[in-house]
Parts: sequence; structure tokens; C-alpha cells
Amino acid sequence: MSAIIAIIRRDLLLAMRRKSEVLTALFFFIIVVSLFPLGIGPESALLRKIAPGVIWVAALLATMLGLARLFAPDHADGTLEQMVLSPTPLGLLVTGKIVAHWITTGLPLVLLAPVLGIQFDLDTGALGILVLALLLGTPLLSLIGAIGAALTLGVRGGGVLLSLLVLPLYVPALIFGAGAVESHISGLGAGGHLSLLAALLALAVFFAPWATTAALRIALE
Amino acid sequence: MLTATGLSCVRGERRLFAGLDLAVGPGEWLHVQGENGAGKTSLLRILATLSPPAEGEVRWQGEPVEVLAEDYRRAMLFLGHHGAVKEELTPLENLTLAAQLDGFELDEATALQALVRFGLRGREDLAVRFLSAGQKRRVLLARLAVRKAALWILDEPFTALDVKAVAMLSGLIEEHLAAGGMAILTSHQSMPLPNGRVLKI
Amino acid sequence: MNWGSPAEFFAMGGYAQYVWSSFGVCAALMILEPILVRKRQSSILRVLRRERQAERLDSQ
Amino acid sequence: MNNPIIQWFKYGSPQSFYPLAGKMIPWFWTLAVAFGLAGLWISFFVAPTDFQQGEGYRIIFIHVPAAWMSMFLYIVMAFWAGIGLALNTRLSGMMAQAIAPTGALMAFLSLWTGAIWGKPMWGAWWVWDARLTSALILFFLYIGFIALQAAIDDPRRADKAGAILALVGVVNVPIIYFSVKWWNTLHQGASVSLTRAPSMATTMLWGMLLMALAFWMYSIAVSLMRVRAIILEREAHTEWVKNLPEIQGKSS
Repeated sequence: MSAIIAIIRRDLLLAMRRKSEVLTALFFFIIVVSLFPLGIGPESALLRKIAPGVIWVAALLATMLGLARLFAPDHADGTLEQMVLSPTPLGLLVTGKIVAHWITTGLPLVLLAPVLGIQFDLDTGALGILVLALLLGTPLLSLIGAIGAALTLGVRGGGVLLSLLVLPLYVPALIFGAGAVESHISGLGAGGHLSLLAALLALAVFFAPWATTAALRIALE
Repeated sequence: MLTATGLSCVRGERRLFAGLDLAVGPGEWLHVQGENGAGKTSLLRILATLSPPAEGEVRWQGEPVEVLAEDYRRAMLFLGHHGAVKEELTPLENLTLAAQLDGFELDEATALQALVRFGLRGREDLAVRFLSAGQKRRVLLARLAVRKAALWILDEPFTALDVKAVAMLSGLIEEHLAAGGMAILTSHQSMPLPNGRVLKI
Repeated sequence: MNWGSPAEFFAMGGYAQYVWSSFGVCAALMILEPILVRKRQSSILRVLRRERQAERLDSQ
Repeated sequence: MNNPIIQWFKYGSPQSFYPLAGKMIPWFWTLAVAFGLAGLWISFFVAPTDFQQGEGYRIIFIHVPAAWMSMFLYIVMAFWAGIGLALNTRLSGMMAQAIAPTGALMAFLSLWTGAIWGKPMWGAWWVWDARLTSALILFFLYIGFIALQAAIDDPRRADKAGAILALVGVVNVPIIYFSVKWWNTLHQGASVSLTRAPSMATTMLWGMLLMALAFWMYSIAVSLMRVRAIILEREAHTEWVKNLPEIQGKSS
């Protein structure tokens, strides 16, 4: 357990020393979301309708930005090798790294989403559901993305390949996440979507670190 | 005691070596020599369990290393081509964090002492990216000194070190061997250390 | 039998362009794929034969 | 490890599989052509005109088998990939690699025929129908698998990385399919469905079944051809490849 906390602290410390990267992903998110009204028009009924989808798609893309650097720097300077050789099981360390990735990329998106939702004229209830859905969904994005990041480690054209591998796997998260807000707005209640999202998250928590670990070992062989 | 029997390594379509046997006991060290591309690094990576051998097996204290898994990794320290040092962190942070990942707490005094010993006094709180290549390697030497491992597997530990640092490292290895440790290393230099054997591949 | 004449068959009750473009593309791709695989096989065989020949010349 | 099945996988080596595959390929081609002709006969001459969709519905006879095969081949590919990962056999990875392009072709065909069928029925080339959307994502998954394997130089590493991706994909495919269906009902998608359309006459089922068998045999035949090429490429420098009659042949 202490090793998990150590690696989370280490990655957060590194993120603090490289603030610009974290902020870039965050501003990317804000800019992408803010561009939509400019492209579509300021009509608030339409904006309300597209808001959940737009915010979710932007969240997917913003998470993708950070993924390429989830393992690559550690791979380049040899610390990843040391993690594989550490007496602590690699699965735990990988889980720690995924948690740190979520804290630096997912959590800021969750916190910013209400502000962006207001731009799209969402009411308070919908904002709450949006935050809740993102809170369940963004860890899922980090978990699934980690598999892709590990698979494309040290591979030619890794960045583009990463999005090709990961984005199709993000489809369920996108559907249930954006769907939660939509069905709340249309009065159907978001419970079903949110519990499905939670179920997916539970599945990913078990499955993704295992797959990521296996992929990392292959990449280092 | 580390033993390996019948190791072979295949990279791509090429067979780098086959039927390789080796044994290193307490207080002994092994100097792996060979031309560029002969498979020195591959051999060390196999011994460190980073990659599986195509054939053969590696045993630690008589048990296969895959079975021992974490117990073997606790007893072994591998330093590869890459420094395994984070550029953004200070030498002190690097040492303590590496120790935590290895599953033990390193108090600041011990860490500081190791850094001073390897001539990094006054550099403890400077991000590693401001250090020279040789100083970066010295951070690694400090890590060797603080981590209690019975077996050291070192890939080209002398690169980028100046005369003084080479002497320090040799001294460190000698101390390690005298305390009953084992070492396997690759190097282009010959090393005047006792109980050494040479493995040519 | 559904069709009075070949012309009727090819007209597909007014859906000719849809039906034939589906079946046509399907047939074309399913003919093309084995041809491409065959090409891949024969090109590797050619390389191997040449290597073998070179080896033989070398040993003579 | 004394399980005979495991032994079979271990010793199902490329060397013994290469000539075996060569012998099997003509048989599968024969079967594919026979089933294909029978299926085409039923689809064009036996199956009656649909009163609602006219002759346009005949696209179903290739659309559905292609869709079935695209899903089935993904599972088969993941199965071989998983075997390769678990037992570290060389041949299984090659099988997975050989199946992928054919699977992608099937996914593409089901998209293409679905879109073409949609134009007269829905009045649009593309409708976000649950089946078409999942086929599209499945196609992306195939492309991802092929691209990942192509990007890694070391074939063994490519096999293993591809295997993990295929296994992750195979867990995800049902989730994706379910989520897309859910999404589709929420948004009240197209009400006409390609498969539910006419009251499934038995002749139609037979036609689809025969065509599916033809597609299946075709997939096996092409995959075997491709796996033979892959075996030669990867094992080019082994003795047994050098001594193959088709390589020895010409000059001796």
C-alpha cells in the first residue's frame, strides 16, 4: 500500500514540476468545448441539447492528450524497468500511476465541467448529473487508456496509434456518460446510465491494471 | 548463489547465444565481455528477469527465479543503460522515491550521507536535469550504496564516469563483495578486483 | 421462379443499382483478397528461391 | 502440462502446419464455391419478392452473413491470440494475424451493404442504426489490431501486444454492442430493421445460412493462404523452409 501512495506522490510531484503539460490538456478541453457554440450558433435550446455530448467528447480527447505521456517518460529514462524489477507487484504500481493520471487529467475536467455546462445553459440538476457522470466516467477513461498507452509504448507512430486503439473502446463510456445527462434533461432519470457507468468502472478496475501490466512486460522484453 | 544453465537468447531472427552456463557465488563477481551486439545486455536483462530466455533457466539459491519472483527482485538490483533517474526531481527525491518503490523507507540522513559520499554535496536540492552526465551517474552510485541487495547486475556502470568516480565505484563493488555480495557487470575496461571471473560471449 | 426474363432479373424490380453494387463489391473484394494473398505468398517464395540459389552458387 | 490438447497446441508447429494447410486450402475453396452457388441460387431464384421492400431486401443475403462473420472472426482471432499468449506457441499468433484482414474485410462488407440497403429503405446512405454503428466500431477495432501489429517490428512482440488488444477487444465487443443498442433505443433510431424486416421465411433463412457457410469457408481458405505466407516470411531462415520442395524445386 505504501508503494502505491509513494508512486502516486511521485507522479503528482512530477506533474507539479511539469505544470504546463497538465494545464495544456485542461485548456484544450476548455477551448474545444467553447468552440462548439461558435460553430453551431448561440441558440440556447440547441446548445442545451448538444452540451453533454460536446463536453464528453472533449473530455475523451483531453484524456487522450495525457495518455501518451503516462508511461513514455518512465520508459525513456529507465524508471519503468526499475518498477518492473521492484519487489512491489507491478500491478499495484500501475494502479498507482493510473490514479495519478486521473488526478492530474480527469479530476480537473470534473471540476471544470460545471463552468462549461453553464456556458451551454444547463440547469443545476443537469450540472450535478454531468459532474457525477464525469466522476464515474473519467477514471474509466484513464483505466482503459492505460492499456492503450502500454501497448503503444516505444512503438512507431505511437501517439496516433494510441487514439486509434483507445477511442473505439471509449464508446460505452461516452454513450452512458453523455446519455445520463440527456436522459435527466428529458425527464427519464439518470439512474440507469449512472449505474451502468459504475458497473463498467468496476469491471475496468479489475481488468485494466492486469492488461496494462501484461502489456508493459511485453514492451520491456 | 546465482546459477544459470543452458541459456539461449533469440533477438528477431538471430540467435545471439546458446547453451550458456554461469554461476556466481557470495563474494564473487562476473565480468561479461563480448563485442557490440553479442548479447551482453540481453544476457543481463535475462538474468534480471526483464525478458525470458528462449531456452534455459536462471536459479537463485537453487530456486527458479520465476517462482521466487518478488523474493528474487528484493535481493537483486539492476542498473541498465538508462539512468533510471528522474530529471525533474532532485537527487535526494530520486533516492528516497526509488527506495519507496523498492519497498523500504530511507531516512533523509542516510540518503544525504550517500549523496555526499559520491561528491554531490550542494547538489541535493538541484533538479537532476541541471547536473552533468557524470553527476547523474553518481546519483545512481548513491542508490547502489543505500539499497541493500545481495546481487548487483550492472550494465556498463563505468560509462560517463571520471577517474575519481570510477575509483569510487570500484571501491563500492569491492566493499559489496567483501560483505558477501555478488556482482555481474559488463564493461569495456578491465577491473582489478579480487574473485573475478570473465565470461566471453 | 421469380423472373420472367434476364432483363427483369438484372433490373431487380427497380433496385438494380443497390443490389448489384452490394453483390458486385462483395464479389470483387472476395476475388481481390485471395489474389493479393497469393501475390504475397509468391513474392516471399521468389525471395527464398533466390536466396537459396545464391547460397548454392556461393558453395560451388 | 500433460493435457493432450495443450501438447497439440505446443507441437502444432509452423513446420508441420504449413504443408497441412496447403492440402486443406483447395477443399475449403471447393466448399466455399459450392455453398456460395447454392446460396446465390436461393437468394435470387427461390426466395420470393418481399412485399414491403421489393427486391432490395436481397442484399440481406450478403449483409447478414458478412456481419455474422465479422463478429465470429473477431472471436476466433481473440481465441488464437489468447492461446498464443497463454501457451507461448508460435503458430497461434500467426493465425490471429492471418485472420485479422479477412475479419476487417467482412466488417467492411457488412458496412457497405448495410449503407447501400439503407439508401432505398431509409432514404439515407448512413443511418445510426445499432447494428451498423456496432459494425463500424468493430471495423475500427480490426483496424487498430492490424495497425498495432504493423507498427511493431519484432514479430513475437507484435503477436503478444496484438493478443492483449484482441482480448481487451473481445471483452469490450458485447459491451459496445449493448451500449450502442441502448443508445439507439434512447434516441428512437430507425424503425425498419434489415433483419427483422420481412416475416423471415424459411427459404430466406436457408439462403442466409448457406451464404454464411460460404463466407465461413471462404474466410478459412483465405486465412490459411495468408498464414502460409506469414509462416514463410517469419521462418525464412530456418532449415525446413530452405528444404521445402517449392524452394528447392526450380534450380535442381
